[in-house]
Amino acid sequence: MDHFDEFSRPLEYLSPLDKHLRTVLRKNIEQEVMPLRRRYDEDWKEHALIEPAFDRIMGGLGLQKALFPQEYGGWGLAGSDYIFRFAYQLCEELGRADTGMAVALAVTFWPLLVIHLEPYVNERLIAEFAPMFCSTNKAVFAANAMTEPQGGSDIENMGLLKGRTIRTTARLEGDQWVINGHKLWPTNSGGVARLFGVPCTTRPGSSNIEDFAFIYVPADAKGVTQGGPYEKAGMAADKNGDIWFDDVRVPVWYRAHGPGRDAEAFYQLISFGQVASTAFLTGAMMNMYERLYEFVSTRTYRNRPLKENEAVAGVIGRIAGDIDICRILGHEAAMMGDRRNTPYGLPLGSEGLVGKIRNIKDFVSDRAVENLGKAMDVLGCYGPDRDWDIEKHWRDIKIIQLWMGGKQLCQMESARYFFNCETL
Amino acid sequence: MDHFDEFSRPLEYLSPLDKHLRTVLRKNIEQEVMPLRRRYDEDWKEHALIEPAFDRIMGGLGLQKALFPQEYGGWGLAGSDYIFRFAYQLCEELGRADTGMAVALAVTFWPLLVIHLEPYVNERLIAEFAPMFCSTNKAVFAANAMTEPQGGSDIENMGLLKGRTIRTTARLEGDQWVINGHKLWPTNSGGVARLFGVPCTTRPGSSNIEDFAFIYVPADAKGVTQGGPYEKAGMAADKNGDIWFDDVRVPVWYRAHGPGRDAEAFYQLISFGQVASTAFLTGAMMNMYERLYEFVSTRTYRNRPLKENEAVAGVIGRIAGDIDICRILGHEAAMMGDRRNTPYGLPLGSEGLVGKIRNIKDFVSDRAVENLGKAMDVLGCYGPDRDWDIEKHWRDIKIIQLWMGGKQLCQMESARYFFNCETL
Amino acid sequence: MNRSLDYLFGTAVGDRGEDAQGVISLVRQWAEKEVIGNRLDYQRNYAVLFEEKARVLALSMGLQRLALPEGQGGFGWHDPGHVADVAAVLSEVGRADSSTGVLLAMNYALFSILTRFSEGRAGLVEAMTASYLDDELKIPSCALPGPGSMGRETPLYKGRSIPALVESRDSGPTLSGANIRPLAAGLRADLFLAVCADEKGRPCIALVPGDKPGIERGREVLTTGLNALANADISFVETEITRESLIQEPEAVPMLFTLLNLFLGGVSLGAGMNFFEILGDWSDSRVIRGSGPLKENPLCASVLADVAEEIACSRLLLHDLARLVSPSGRAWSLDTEGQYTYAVMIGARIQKGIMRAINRGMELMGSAGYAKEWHAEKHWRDVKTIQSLLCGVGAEAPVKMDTARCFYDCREI
Amino acid sequence: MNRSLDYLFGTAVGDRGEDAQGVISLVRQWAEKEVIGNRLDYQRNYAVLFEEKARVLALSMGLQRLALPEGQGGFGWHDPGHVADVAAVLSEVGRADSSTGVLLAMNYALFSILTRFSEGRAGLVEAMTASYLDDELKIPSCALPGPGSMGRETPLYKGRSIPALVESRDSGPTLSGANIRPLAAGLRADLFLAVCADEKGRPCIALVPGDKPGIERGREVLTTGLNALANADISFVETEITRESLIQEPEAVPMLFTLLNLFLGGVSLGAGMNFFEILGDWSDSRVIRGSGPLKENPLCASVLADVAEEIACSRLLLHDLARLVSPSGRAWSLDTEGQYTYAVMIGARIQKGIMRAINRGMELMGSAGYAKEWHAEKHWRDVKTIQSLLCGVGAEAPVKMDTARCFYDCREI
Repeated sequence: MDHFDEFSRPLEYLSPLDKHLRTVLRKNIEQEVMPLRRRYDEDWKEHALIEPAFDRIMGGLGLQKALFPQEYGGWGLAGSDYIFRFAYQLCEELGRADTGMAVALAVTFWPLLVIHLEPYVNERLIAEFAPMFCSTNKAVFAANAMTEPQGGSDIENMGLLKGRTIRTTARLEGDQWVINGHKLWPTNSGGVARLFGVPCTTRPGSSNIEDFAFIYVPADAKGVTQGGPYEKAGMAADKNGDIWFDDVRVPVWYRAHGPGRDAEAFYQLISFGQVASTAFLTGAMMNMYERLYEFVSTRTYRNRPLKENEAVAGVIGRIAGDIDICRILGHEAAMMGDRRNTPYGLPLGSEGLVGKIRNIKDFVSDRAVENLGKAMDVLGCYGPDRDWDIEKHWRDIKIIQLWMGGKQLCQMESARYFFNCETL
Repeated sequence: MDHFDEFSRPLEYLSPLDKHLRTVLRKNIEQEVMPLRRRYDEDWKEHALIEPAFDRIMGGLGLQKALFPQEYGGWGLAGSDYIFRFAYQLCEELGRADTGMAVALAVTFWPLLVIHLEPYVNERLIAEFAPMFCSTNKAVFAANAMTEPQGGSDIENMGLLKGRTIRTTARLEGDQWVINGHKLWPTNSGGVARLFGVPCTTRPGSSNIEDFAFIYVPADAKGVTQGGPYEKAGMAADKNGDIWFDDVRVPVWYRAHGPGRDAEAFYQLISFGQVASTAFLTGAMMNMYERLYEFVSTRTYRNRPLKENEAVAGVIGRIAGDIDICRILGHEAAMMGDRRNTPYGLPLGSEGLVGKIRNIKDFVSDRAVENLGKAMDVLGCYGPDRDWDIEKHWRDIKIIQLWMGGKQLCQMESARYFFNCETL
Repeated sequence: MNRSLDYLFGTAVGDRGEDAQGVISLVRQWAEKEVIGNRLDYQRNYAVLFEEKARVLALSMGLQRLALPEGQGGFGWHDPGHVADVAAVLSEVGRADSSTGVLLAMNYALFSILTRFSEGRAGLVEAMTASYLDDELKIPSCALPGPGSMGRETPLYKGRSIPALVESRDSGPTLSGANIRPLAAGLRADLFLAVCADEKGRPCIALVPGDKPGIERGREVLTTGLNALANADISFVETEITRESLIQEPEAVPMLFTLLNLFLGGVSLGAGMNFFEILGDWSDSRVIRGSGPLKENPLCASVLADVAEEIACSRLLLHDLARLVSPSGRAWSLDTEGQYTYAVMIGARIQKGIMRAINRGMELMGSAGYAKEWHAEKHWRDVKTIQSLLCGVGAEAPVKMDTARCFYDCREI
Repeated sequence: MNRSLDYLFGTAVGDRGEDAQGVISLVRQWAEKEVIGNRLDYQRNYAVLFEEKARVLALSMGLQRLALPEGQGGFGWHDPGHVADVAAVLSEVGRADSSTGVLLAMNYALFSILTRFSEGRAGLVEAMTASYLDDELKIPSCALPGPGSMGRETPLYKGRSIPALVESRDSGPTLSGANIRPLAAGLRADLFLAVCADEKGRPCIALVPGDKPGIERGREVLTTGLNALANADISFVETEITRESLIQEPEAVPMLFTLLNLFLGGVSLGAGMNFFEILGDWSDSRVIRGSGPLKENPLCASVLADVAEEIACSRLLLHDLARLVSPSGRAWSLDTEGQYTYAVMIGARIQKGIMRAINRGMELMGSAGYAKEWHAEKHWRDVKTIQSLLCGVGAEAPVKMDTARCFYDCREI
């Protein structure tokens, strides 16, 4: 194999943008991110090194505008039939360099998708938020303030819990929503985001999906308090912290779509997030392959290159083989999302699509955790050395396995689909 | 999920025949094979129950003619751009019922492909062999007499060994090839096949690919002796035995293509065999799912259906999830084969295609061995019970992991590709 | 091989008495001479030769008497002090034939339990012992809690359905239960150790002679392995048993699980060790790439290493488990529940380890591993069968629940 | 938790002397009081507090003297009879902080080897002992055979490249080798245990004081874990050492591997046990689905069970390994090669087991497992670092080759 891009992809699926975007993005990443990423860990709090890279990629290249319609200065991709595949390729390329940056960008799309994806389009909010993202060269972030202190994955477990456990409340007063609650851990919190999408309940304790509300809250609204970023094992480019909403008031039209439809539109995010997750992971693994390739070609066992020893080849062959498989599956997952509008596709919110995509994400996560760990071991005493980049990916990607409900929710949602379980 | 057919497939890849063929085949299999398969184990030597099913499916439905051009009474599929996908769907459907039957049918295609696949077409031999397969309602089998006693996987390791270890010799005498040698274990040996494809060497010990010859030998030629079938752990519908060639004479034109081209055409078989293998395995796993579904829905733990217990759901969800993944990968592998004629595809004999498909086959084999074993454990004391069919598949499919060079050759060929190893 | 099995896998000679060493040597001779030396015959004529060789071992060589009380003509290996030795003996048997091993394992579990709860059962113990001293191959069969069926609520043993119920009647305890699947040997069993629930739902063990009125046997079940121990579903239709035959002591059922995990671990380990030997022979004689022996190829060598490692570690863990259960070797003090938990946890791990070893080794043997001729495949089928039987139902899930309950104080799982 | 760690994971009290029990209790108090009780401080101010707490343990409490010869002021735990106790002590240290554990493990390996090969080295042993009795935290650093580099052929230790060469000169043995990566602590080490090859290519161990002329240290290497033990590449530029400091006895290098696998197994096990406790606290307090605690969800319980099982089995195997190495507890008699093979095989398995336990447990803890606040992630990084270091190079491949060589007589791999 001559290049990491030869890892398999379903070639018939590639989106029109694929080649061009990869070229531009890759060049920028190799200039702006790769040379500095080994120093990102110490930059977790300040983002002094990280911010300029974000500005270049999100603002400079304009990726943060990609969803918005062209009439608002965006690229109009939310309306294309390849938005999932676009997101996949973007996240894979970015993930190759730094999964933290990748998730910060992808999550900026996240709350915006709730008002962009047919048939859940909210023109008024699009028009309102477009300038924030489209009329600047600086990076602008959004965040999805989902998780609450009392139960990590519960909110995403919509299929079963239907929002029953949400404690963040939205109360209608006149033409304003009044929001109270405490969220934690969202990507792009810790002071980064300018706009929050906030899943909340209009009737605490209710299992009626109509009482679920998705409301936008500008980060500078009165009553929004953000804590500083958490210190983590890795993923320094992604800040996470606490957010408190204390009688925060936003206009009534900041609710995405209204009773029932909010939950439907929000639920679509889950699969988008899972597809992006597989892309982060595959990108990181592809970079691991590049670094591993160098190591096994230049370091020896029995005075011959490591890769020429059959036993070592067995180990690294399995690692590369898994990457090949994960990339195929990631593209297939993206295609499942893009098939939603075809007569033969599954709707984004269907149990089938959610279950299948969760399954793929779960699988790819496990492969990534396993193979990055194994690659560290191939490097032996150089495995824990930051200069080889593999340990960075190993630390960074572990959280991808854990987020969005983690392994166990993936397992439950796929089991529920495949075996028609009723009480899981 | 309402039906096992909902396991994911790249829907854009489905061949034109897909729906119709699956319907017809499935109906026949459910009538002719499923009801009797639990008694196949005892029928391993006689094939008294198995033969009529073969007659129905291969002769009656005419599947054995599929490769031959229409002018010879065939279906002309070898010339289509979906022969790999056709083979995949066929083998998956059959594998669901009985992987032994599936391999007997697929291997009948095997030696015939050497003279059918562009650009390696031998019109004279096609015309000569067509009547044998196309003008009967009885099942007619071919076999690929590859493996030799001294080194199981060596012949398939063409990339490295280039035929050096082959001991079966072909000597030209006048207008006849004289063949001598000892082969063992081919599918459809043990007295079943009417036609053998025989990889042999025109110069023993040579590593020159020009000295590799692929020669057809009718089973009733003088000097061909077949041993009885071996007794095996499973896969009773596939007979395997020894074949001795003792000064066997065939016409000079029974050599497939001549020096150099024989090896190229033969090498194409490897990937075809691997794609078929993934299909057998996926088919068997899909049937395992059906049976498992019944068990976990009707049997209990803590007096609730097994599938409603989260811990059990975690286990069976992973099993089903793996099937979903394997089916995607199997279709992708088939598509890799069918892409060979497109500008963007890899040639069948290329290191890339061979390595990637071997990797997928290796992966799917491991999943099948693991998951069928796990499914037996889910059934507990019913796991080893033939009535649940799962143990049958578990026994049957183990050989699929082992054949065609087994795991280790898969690992080496994929490592060789991914890491450009030179001495493996 | 240059190094002996005893060197490579250690026989813990230091811990073992001379008696034990003697029995082990004896059984090893039986295994080598009667079975391993005649594999092809044994395979081709399995049903007949199994019976013949098992009789030699159990009757002529006296292994049927191993766990019988000493005072009554047995060897007295029924007490917890002997569990390590019993497991070691069963390993030697398992090297030759797992069915024979499972048969003896059920026998030894039976007498271990019977003598442990002998108080008030002197008559029963004596009668049972006497019958096992006969010159007749005895076939006990265990029926454990396992899968339940939808619509039929049953009492539970740690989540597993208890298949039979016992009622106290004036005439004595009466057993009922339909279509119960024993572990093995149900078709010809002359005694069932059936776990059943009393009126309060408490698990207990009923010892039911196979010829009791009210026992119905279904047709023979065709199975993956352990083929010599023909199985069949059994139903108890108001089967009366004596009061002595009902073991209601709360420790009885956990102890049965503990012993079966330990003993069947021994059997599977033995099968794994013989597979190790078969693979060793094969990798010595097989050539790869027309040059050196297969074992000198590093990738093949790493598969061989996997096999060796799984077997070596399984053996160490089996020995550890025996020490945990045995008061003499006890590493630390565990109560019945602790012992039970370690037994099911390590038991499952040993079965998984041996299965992995065989599955990996077969990869190297290719079709030779699959042909009956090389005997590898029989070990593969037999151990897989034992593994599935020990799971109970739901794969390892119930064992995981047991483990979590003990280690993390879970209460509702 | 209702049950104590000692109950759940057994401390093999029966096998252990009172001395050992005393030291273990002492270290446990240190771990609880100095580190575990002050996790947040310890994390935020790691470099400083590590040093402070390590000094308390090593100097005030005397752990630095544990493996020093008894007659010279040490506790005398350098002999094979003490390896189980040493591993147990290191587990207690590892519960608190792996870096401290690794530091002591290298110290104990050093003195075990030094005293084992003390013949003709009385002066060296005495001097080294004296220096370790000082009130100064000593930092030894091991450099093992590992990856070689293309174009630079080196002598091999079982396939692994030996990074340094030693020449006999008139002035004494002289060491050369460039850019050698030690296991840990290379930056500040005051003594290197460097595996080197003599003129005939035979592996030996050179003990090189850190302040010797001719030692060059590279820049600090930033690493995944063991962050307190700042590492750096070292080069020996014609470094002269005394004849006594060169240990050429053929058993020395296998013994070093054996001890490191055992001792670092102990450290990682300790980290795993503390992770077990952290996870226990977490799964008690965390609610799932707005109702019961997480641990009562069967899927979560099965993850908890995996964690418990991996740790329990790793602990048993570690104890088994110690018995195999120790003449007193020896289960059966293995020569140096046999001990070496079991050590690297079980050593790798223990590291893998603990990593699996932590990785699985983190799945349950979600982001809490990833935040520094909960300390789980530190164990994860530290143990992963130890695992990678012990691999040497090529992941487990070299260990597999060692295993196949011993169990299947492979010669060329």
